[in-house]
Amino acid sequence: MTAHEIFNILKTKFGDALIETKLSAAGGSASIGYAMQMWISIAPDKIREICLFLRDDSAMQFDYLSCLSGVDYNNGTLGIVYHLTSMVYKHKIVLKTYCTKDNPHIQSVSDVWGTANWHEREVFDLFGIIIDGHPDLRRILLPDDWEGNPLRKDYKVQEFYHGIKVPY
Amino acid sequence: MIDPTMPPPPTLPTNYTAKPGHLKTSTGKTIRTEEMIINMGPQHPSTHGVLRLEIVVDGEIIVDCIPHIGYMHRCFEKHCEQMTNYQKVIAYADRMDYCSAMTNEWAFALAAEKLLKIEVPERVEYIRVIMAELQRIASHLIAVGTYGIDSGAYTPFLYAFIDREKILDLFEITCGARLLYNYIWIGGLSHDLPPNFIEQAKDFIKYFRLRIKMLNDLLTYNEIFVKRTAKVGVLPKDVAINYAVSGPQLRGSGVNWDLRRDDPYSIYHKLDWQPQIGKGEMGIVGDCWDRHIVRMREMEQSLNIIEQALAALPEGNVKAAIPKRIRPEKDAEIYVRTEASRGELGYYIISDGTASPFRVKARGPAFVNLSVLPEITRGGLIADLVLTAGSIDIVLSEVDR
Amino acid sequence: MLTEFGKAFIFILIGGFFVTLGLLSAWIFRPHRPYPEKNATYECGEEPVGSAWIRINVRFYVTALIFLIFDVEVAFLFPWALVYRQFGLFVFLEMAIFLFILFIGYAYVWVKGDLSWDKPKPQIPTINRTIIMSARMESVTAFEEDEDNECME
Amino acid sequence: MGLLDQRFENGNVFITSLDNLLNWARLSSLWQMQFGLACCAIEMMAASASNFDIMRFGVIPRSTPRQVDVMFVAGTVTIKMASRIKRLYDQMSEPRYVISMGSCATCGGPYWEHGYHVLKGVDRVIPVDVYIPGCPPRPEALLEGIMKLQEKVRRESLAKKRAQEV
Repeated sequence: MTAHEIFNILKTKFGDALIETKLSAAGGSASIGYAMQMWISIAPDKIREICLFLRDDSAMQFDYLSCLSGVDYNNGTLGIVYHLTSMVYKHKIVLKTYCTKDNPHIQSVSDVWGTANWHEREVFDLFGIIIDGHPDLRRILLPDDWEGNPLRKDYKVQEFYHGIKVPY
Repeated sequence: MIDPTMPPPPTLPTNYTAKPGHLKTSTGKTIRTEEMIINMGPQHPSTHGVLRLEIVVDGEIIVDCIPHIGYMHRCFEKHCEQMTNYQKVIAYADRMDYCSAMTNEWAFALAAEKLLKIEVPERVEYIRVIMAELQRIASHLIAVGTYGIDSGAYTPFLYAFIDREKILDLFEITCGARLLYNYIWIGGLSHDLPPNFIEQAKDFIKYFRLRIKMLNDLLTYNEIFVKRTAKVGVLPKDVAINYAVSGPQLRGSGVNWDLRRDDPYSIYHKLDWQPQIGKGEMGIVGDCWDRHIVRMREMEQSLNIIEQALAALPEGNVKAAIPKRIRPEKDAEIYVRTEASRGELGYYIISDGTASPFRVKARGPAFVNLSVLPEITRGGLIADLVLTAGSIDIVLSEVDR
Repeated sequence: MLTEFGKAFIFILIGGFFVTLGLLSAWIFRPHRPYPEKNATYECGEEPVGSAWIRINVRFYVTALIFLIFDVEVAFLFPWALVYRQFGLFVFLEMAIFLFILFIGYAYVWVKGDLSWDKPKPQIPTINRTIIMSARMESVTAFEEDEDNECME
Repeated sequence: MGLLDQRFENGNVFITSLDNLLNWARLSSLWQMQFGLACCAIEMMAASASNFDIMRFGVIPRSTPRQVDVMFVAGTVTIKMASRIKRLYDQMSEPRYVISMGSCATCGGPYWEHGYHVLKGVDRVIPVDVYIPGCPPRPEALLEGIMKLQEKVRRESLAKKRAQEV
């Protein structure tokens, strides 16, 4: 099932939730066969509902969350990109959600896919996006009392951490 | 007589309410036992690196296991954003999973090539497959060797590392390094194969086929090893899929999923090989023994792949025509995933038109495979936790990136 | 003339001498600079969590006691095993009775269940949404079934 | 109680012959702390496997810091790990030595510039005796590092002039 059909099904079912899509396959050339830049962007408070539908609908069955990555778009918006795969039908889709830097709240999908638990904790740790509904939201990679979120574009390294000089 | 000066035993920290274990005495009265929190901390012989497992233990039975990671977080993604050229990131991709550096380089190079929409010559594809499969064998040898030590047998470690040294000699004559090669570049390779590579590789294949059988007899079908690993750390099929586990751990749970065949890249479709899945021969499908036997059989498959690739190695140069300063188009983004030794290794690259990537997200298989560890060790013994963590075959710098 | 016991005594003396020599010289030469961080309990490099002073299960203690009993029993067997051949059947029967009595004790402990260590009962994880999962499982397993018979062995 | 430790101002005939004996005993049985951090740990494992066989030098991996003489810091020390390394070093029994294996442990290595979470050199936390360059250093380089440490241990003395460890 190609991204267009998935998008149409989602359009009919969740009309308003879909904000913006980029389905033109302009980027991907046939030989490389990768659907470049085909993604669907979704409102942050609807993401869990749509993911649950995508996973459990018998025609879609996106049961494999391949990769969940946080992105800082450097213009005041943060975002999470979900790369989903179906092991049954082997089709792929990319979902995106955005949130602003001063209100970084996105719904959690950790009860839809178990792997999202650690991925979302990493996004919270490195980007500072607060994931609502996450069972155990704390820093996963950095020590708990680390200042700032390193992967943001405007991150400044702290001078000392417990008396240890951090920069070179 | 209780010594009055002895301080009263401190109570457990508040977030752990001690669920009373029970022991029924002959008179029917139950004696309440408390739980102890033990750290299998960053420095531990069997955590394969700096992983800290905080275990809540009732006697020897594990009540809960909380992994703490981040002791090897080396800021890989921040480095990618600071690099002034895409080629420079490959040296860091090596160090992300140092046990199978070749497959890491290949994954990033593949992602960058697809972003730039360039094709590499046929000879490069074949050499990359040969190198990646050799690296898969070397990585599985580390996994099998250390798994032998986890279950108490020291000799398989020594045998596995002797064979691994032979593979490292092959790598050394091609790219000069033993562990981190910087060999697969975007658009081709850094060097062509040396003249004596093909014979040396063929000798290795002949030599290693017998050694796999010997390793199997030494460790895999050893009665003690089977007793210790069968029916331990069972990961059912749908839990594995829900936790997006990948690689030998997923195939060990009986899911027939291998990215080299199900999301085909490079020339794997031209070669004849079969992904190996666990069938629960010695216990339940998805136990530690299944994960181990999948790795052992995968090594045989890799030998077949190398043999076929060596036979069909075409001539040609090893560098595609790529611009000196790589600049993908603005807002191009791509997620490419490959089958590394530990599972699905994917790179999500967003480019903003300049020479340094805007955002690189590395999806490490070991990070995801480790997240399932608390689920499969509850109720088991501490000794089983050591074996289950070993069977997942984690590399901490890929877990923490 | 040294008796047998005399030889044994000299043997013990020499053994004792070497042991004390080793310990004494180590005690004299090794540096001794304690400080609080060095004396902290070692817990894999982490701050020790919780305390070891907790009420653990009583079976560890019971098993230790049972071991002690049978260890002492074996201690009695050794001298007997050296000399019973010279004293004929009576001494042999006497030891047999002694062993039998202990065997009854062993049977009692076994039946009482004090020897039964608690077996691990690993909880195999499941995904809690079974309803939807079943719809998914048929298709996935169906998908895998035809895959299985296709691949080798 | 360390009766002879640091009792004399300068060596005399009794001390120097004793030094040779003690130093020879200590340098030929340097027990290693069994823990590796990153890529250098794989090279350390390759060094302790049969091709390079680190045990010829008497270097045996031990798991607890109490029974350990030398600590190989093999790999990148991150800031989160720094306090643990300090604690492990403190819990080692005297006389103790540290070999900083690889450029990550020596000065932060390839992560020196943008590695916000990487400690730029383990000598900011614990005193280091031998530095081994390389990323990762070959097993032969590790063996040479051990030989360098053995030379250092050979020159030690019980007399007071030994630098007082802070």
